[in-house]
Amino acid sequence: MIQRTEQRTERCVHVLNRALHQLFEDCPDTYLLGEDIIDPYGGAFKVSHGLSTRWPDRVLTTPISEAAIVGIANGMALRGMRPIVEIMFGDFITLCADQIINYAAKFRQMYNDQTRCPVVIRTPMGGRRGYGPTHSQTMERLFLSVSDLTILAPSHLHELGEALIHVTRHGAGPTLFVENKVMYGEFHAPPQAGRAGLFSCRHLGEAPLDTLYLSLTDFEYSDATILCYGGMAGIAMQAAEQLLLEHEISCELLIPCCIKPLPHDGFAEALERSGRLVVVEEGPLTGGWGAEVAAQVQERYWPQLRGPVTRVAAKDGIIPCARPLEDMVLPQKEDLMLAVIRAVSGAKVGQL
Amino acid sequence: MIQRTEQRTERCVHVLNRALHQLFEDCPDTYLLGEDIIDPYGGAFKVSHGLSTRWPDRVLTTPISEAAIVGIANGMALRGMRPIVEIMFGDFITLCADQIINYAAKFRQMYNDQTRCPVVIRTPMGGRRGYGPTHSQTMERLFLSVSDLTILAPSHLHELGEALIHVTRHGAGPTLFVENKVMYGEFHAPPQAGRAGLFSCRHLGEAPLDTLYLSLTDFEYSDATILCYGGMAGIAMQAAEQLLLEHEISCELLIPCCIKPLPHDGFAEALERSGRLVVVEEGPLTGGWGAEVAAQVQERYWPQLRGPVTRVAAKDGIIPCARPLEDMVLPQKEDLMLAVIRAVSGAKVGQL
Amino acid sequence: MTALATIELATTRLEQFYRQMFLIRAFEERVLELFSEGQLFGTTHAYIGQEANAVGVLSHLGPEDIVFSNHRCHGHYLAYSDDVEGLLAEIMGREIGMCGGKGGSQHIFAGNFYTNGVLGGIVPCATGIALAEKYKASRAKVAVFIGDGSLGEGTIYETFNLAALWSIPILFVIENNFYAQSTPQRLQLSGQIAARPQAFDIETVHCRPDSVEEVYAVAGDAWATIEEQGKPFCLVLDTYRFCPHSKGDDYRDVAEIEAWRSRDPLRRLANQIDIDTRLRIEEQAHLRIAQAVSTAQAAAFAGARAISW
Amino acid sequence: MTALATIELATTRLEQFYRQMFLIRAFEERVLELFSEGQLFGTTHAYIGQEANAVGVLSHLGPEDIVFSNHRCHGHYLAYSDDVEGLLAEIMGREIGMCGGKGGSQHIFAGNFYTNGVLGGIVPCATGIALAEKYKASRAKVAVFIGDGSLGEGTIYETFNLAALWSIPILFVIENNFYAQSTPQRLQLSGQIAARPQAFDIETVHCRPDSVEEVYAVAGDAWATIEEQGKPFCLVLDTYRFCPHSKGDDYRDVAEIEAWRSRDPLRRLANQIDIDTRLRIEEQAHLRIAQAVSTAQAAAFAGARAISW
Ligand SMILES: Cc1ncc(C[n+]2csc(CCOP(=O)(O)OP(=O)(O)O)c2C)c(N)n1
Ligand SMILES: Cc1ncc(C[n+]2csc(CCOP(=O)(O)OP(=O)(O)O)c2C)c(N)n1
Ligand SMILES: [Mg+2]
Ligand SMILES: [Mg+2]
Repeated sequence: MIQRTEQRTERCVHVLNRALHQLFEDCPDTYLLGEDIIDPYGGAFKVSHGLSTRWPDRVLTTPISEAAIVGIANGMALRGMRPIVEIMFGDFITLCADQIINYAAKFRQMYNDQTRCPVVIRTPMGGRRGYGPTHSQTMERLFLSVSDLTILAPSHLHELGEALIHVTRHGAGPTLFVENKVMYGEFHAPPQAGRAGLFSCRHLGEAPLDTLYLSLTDFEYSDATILCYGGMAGIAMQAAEQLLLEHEISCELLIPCCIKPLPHDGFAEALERSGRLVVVEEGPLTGGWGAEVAAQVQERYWPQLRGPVTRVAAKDGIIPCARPLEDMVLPQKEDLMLAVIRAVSGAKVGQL
Repeated sequence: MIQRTEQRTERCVHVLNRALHQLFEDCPDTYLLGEDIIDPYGGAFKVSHGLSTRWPDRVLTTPISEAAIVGIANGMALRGMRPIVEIMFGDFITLCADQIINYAAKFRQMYNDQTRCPVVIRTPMGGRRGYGPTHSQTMERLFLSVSDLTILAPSHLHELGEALIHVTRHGAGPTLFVENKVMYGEFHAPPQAGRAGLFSCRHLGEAPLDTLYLSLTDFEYSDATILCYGGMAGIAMQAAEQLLLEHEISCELLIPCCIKPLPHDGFAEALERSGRLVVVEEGPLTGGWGAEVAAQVQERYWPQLRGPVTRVAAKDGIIPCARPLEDMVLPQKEDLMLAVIRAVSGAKVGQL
Repeated sequence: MTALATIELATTRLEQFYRQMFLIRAFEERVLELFSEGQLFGTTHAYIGQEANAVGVLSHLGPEDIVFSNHRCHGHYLAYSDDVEGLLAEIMGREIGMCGGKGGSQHIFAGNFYTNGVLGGIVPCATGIALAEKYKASRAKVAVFIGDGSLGEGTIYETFNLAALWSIPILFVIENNFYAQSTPQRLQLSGQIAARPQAFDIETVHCRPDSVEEVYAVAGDAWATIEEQGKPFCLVLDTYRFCPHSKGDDYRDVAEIEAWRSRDPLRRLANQIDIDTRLRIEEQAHLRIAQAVSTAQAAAFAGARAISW
Repeated sequence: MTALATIELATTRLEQFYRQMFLIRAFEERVLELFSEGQLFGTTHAYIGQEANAVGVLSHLGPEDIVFSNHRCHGHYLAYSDDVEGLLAEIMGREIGMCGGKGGSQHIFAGNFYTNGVLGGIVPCATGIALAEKYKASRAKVAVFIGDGSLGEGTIYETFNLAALWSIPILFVIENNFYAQSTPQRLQLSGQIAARPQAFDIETVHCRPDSVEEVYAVAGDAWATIEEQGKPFCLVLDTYRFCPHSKGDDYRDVAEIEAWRSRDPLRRLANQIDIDTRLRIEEQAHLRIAQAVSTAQAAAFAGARAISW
């Protein structure tokens, strides 16, 4: 396979951990609440490691009470603090749905813009670790329709630590900060001097929540645009490389850090060039992020489109424990490649 | 205005009430659980009126414990019963999200198809009653991505009582049964002899969960297809009538009873004729039902489409209490008419 | 302080209590009338009969102190803020309402006063507020009002556990009016209310006060204990609402209602106050409410101008 | 029954207990080994040290009785079903697992045995099952296993309230092993555990059994009370796990672990059983497990064929 050039110095989990340390140092109003987050354990995925040793009063390890923890953080945020909640697995965010939807995300508007509730909820999402149906889900899709809630889901290419710091310090409302589980272990690979591996890279929108725009052909030619986020970024890059090498199909990638509200940065240019969009996400197909993306894109960029927006996602249904089953359910590089090939050749599903 | 011809004999709330009585009579495994559902009160919206007097042991009025009630009903359903839960306001379904998503909708698949959890969750949704930000929402959109969950949201034109009976007796998995609040007070107006008011009507798919296909021009001509459900059906019919009379725009309506999984009945024919789809829903625009509809439709019916699928929905944000504010936020007949006119004239937003 | 001064102070306080309680009662009665007259839209939950709780508990508070209330919040808000005008305009959907007509009856906010119409979830929010104030060392008092029916919500127990574990100074006020909407307590509550916070090691006092002074006294002790110990405290107050749950039907036993009415703390207090003062207070209340109604009626409906949020 | 017969029965029962407890211990140790060997994927929560609870409580049950368990479910499942083969294959992701490899370690189902890996929510589900069986008059016993840490979840209190209100015959077994993952009890639990169900009027017994016979005895009383009174019952069993929470790190005090290990009910029971019998039992267990591993290893991975659901 292709040799990658990015620096392999630090894993994403460590970047996030550093960001938390930085935040705690710089911003005395920052608190972290969550289950099993204090040292020596330092969190189920170790993101909070070392924090409680330095700031024992600001790292609150909690009972297993997802709803109350978020509620308490909401209250703190209402009073000017900058609380961060860690939900141990994203799957459990169902338990705090009421506090997110009917509390955090409603306060500002229903109180007529007289208050703010800038709570940050960090949580790992995603599968590929064999954790099974209740510990592998990609749940951010459930909150795409919640007004006033921002959803960030950085990839290993983003300045994810900066993003976390930014939103915690400056967020005007509640934020769901999605950390892909596989990404934790990946090397942090922010683009350097306009390059991300074999790709040329542009930064669109404002850092650190910028969208990354990647091309293998220096933004000269594009058969299809791939839109993805979080844990799918690496897979999408591999797919794009292989599509170019093996199929002579040139894809550009758009990788937003913020998935809600959906930033349109780069959409016009990319679609002007390619006329085709393939959205890929790790969550299930129906009712996913890709649905909203497809709806917006076909409505706004209709004249540019040469074919329908297509979606690549997990198969609807549970995420099974057994590895081969899990692999069949979650979207793989091959699924994305096939979708791009179909889109480019204009072939219908089943014809290829 | 136009004189309507349908029989105005029974309000929808009464139809649902009769259905529950019928169910309890015919199916001894049916139980109803919910807050304030017993006589003489008979439920906040009176849907369960009279039930507890006849079947005191099978109507379980509960404490204010939405999560536990759904959990208990899940357990009953696992053991072969046919429980129905009433959640007093759909807004509170956030509190039972975990029981719906990580329990009811997972059992069958994660237990390898060895069990079933056919629980029915009935709940009123929607605004236009001045109940404000936490009692007016349209929340079914939050569950569109939940595999194995069926969502029914009949309109006053559907055999809504039959639909409730059917899904309670024969549902293979969990069902969310959405009852629009305004619909409760509307007269039940099922099409009679192929007519629904001024519209010709066809029934597509299997009764009682059929999709209604309505035309003002006997399915001969159509400038645009309007897809809607539940409480928007009446508004869409008025819009269609007015569009024809005042703007000579002919619309066909597709009104499914089942909104998830999305039945495609009639889509091919309707889009073949009109080439344009306007989806309208009472919930907010972003991440709503219309997103999934638009994604599917543009993907599957691309060749038939003359323009993008457009969406009419509530403005993203809270539903305010004050009537004029609420009216501004929720989708009105005029919003739909404007969207159709724009779609037909190919005009961009803002140009009309 | 001389004995006379003490008596005078006490008299003034009773008058003050009466002023507040009567204002709430008259306000709620007027709101229900406005509903029947079709001047209001939506729903409302009146506080009639429970006024002594709000006044007794909140008279210990200043504007820097914090209250989180629920669906039945008008009494708490008036006892806390005396803002008849803002509240009435809000309920009437006017732009000049304290939430610009967006919140309406159950979602109000002003200063340090919060409410939400979804039961249960207010409790962790309020507790988070108290935690924030603890960290800030602001010494602000924090109270949250919980109905007996709301004790069905699990989040409350999650919060009891956390408040006790983390020694969060907050007053949980459980207003035990024996009903949750149409449901009598025996159909929705097992065991004894006080045992619940106690099971989480929260000091709890359960009483059936006959008067606002009694509420004021137990609440005073509660606030003092919180101040002293820096821990949560729970006050369970038996009470009764004389009005229907919201606007609608009321199937409670008439004799039961009458029995409670005969113990009405407002009436009891009225008898302790000299008649002239009383009439003056009542007249003033009616006048303020009437003026607030007129002002609201004259004001623009929220939404007359474009919304922005 | 003659005294001799009683003693014999007792001996047989002790042997039976030992057979079950040893099987669980050996099974869990083998599973942890398989993990270290890289033969397993995902995660697992071993029951090592807590075997007496599952065996003592569930030995009263037949196959028609119902159990709802949690993330730490292997011991409960084996005590209930003795299905070493199905469970191991499931954990190893094989098609022949009792859930076809879909559920894995924490989501298993067979017959009348259920689990779910999301804490808390199993409690209302189990209670609903018990309610259904009550309506059916099936007389099936229903048990749900809850960890002490899971008592943080509010749904459990909602359910306590409902179970007591509706007289739902169910046994809540709280396995109090003093930790929730890495968190010691003092950081996550306020008050006394037993006071919590008691606050909802649920009869509760809290004990620190030294042996499986003791668990068996208190559980027998609990089942009898449930049968007799048709109400919920709560059994709090102090216990300890000798293994890490899941596969990983364990920061508990070594002396604490050793203190509990010296009370290991399995070792205690071993000493009560004659050495030949014991060795035979242990050999058989190892053999069964080894065979189950071989069978699973030889079987197809789930997903080798197309999925259908
Ligand atoms: C989560 C939730 N469930 C149900 C309701 C509907 N509801 C509003 S008030 C009420 C009864 C509340 O009873 P209680 O807590 O005793 O307060 P009270 O009305 O007696 O003051 C109910 C069920 C709600 N607002 N929120
Ligand atoms: C809702 C939810 N929150 C968090 C977790 C993660 N988790 C799994 S086991 C566990 C600790 C459980 O402790 P306890 O209930 O005491 O059971 P034990 O592990 O001690 O047997 C946690 C936090 C979960 N599975 N579900
Ligand atoms: Mg009450
Ligand atoms: Mg434990």
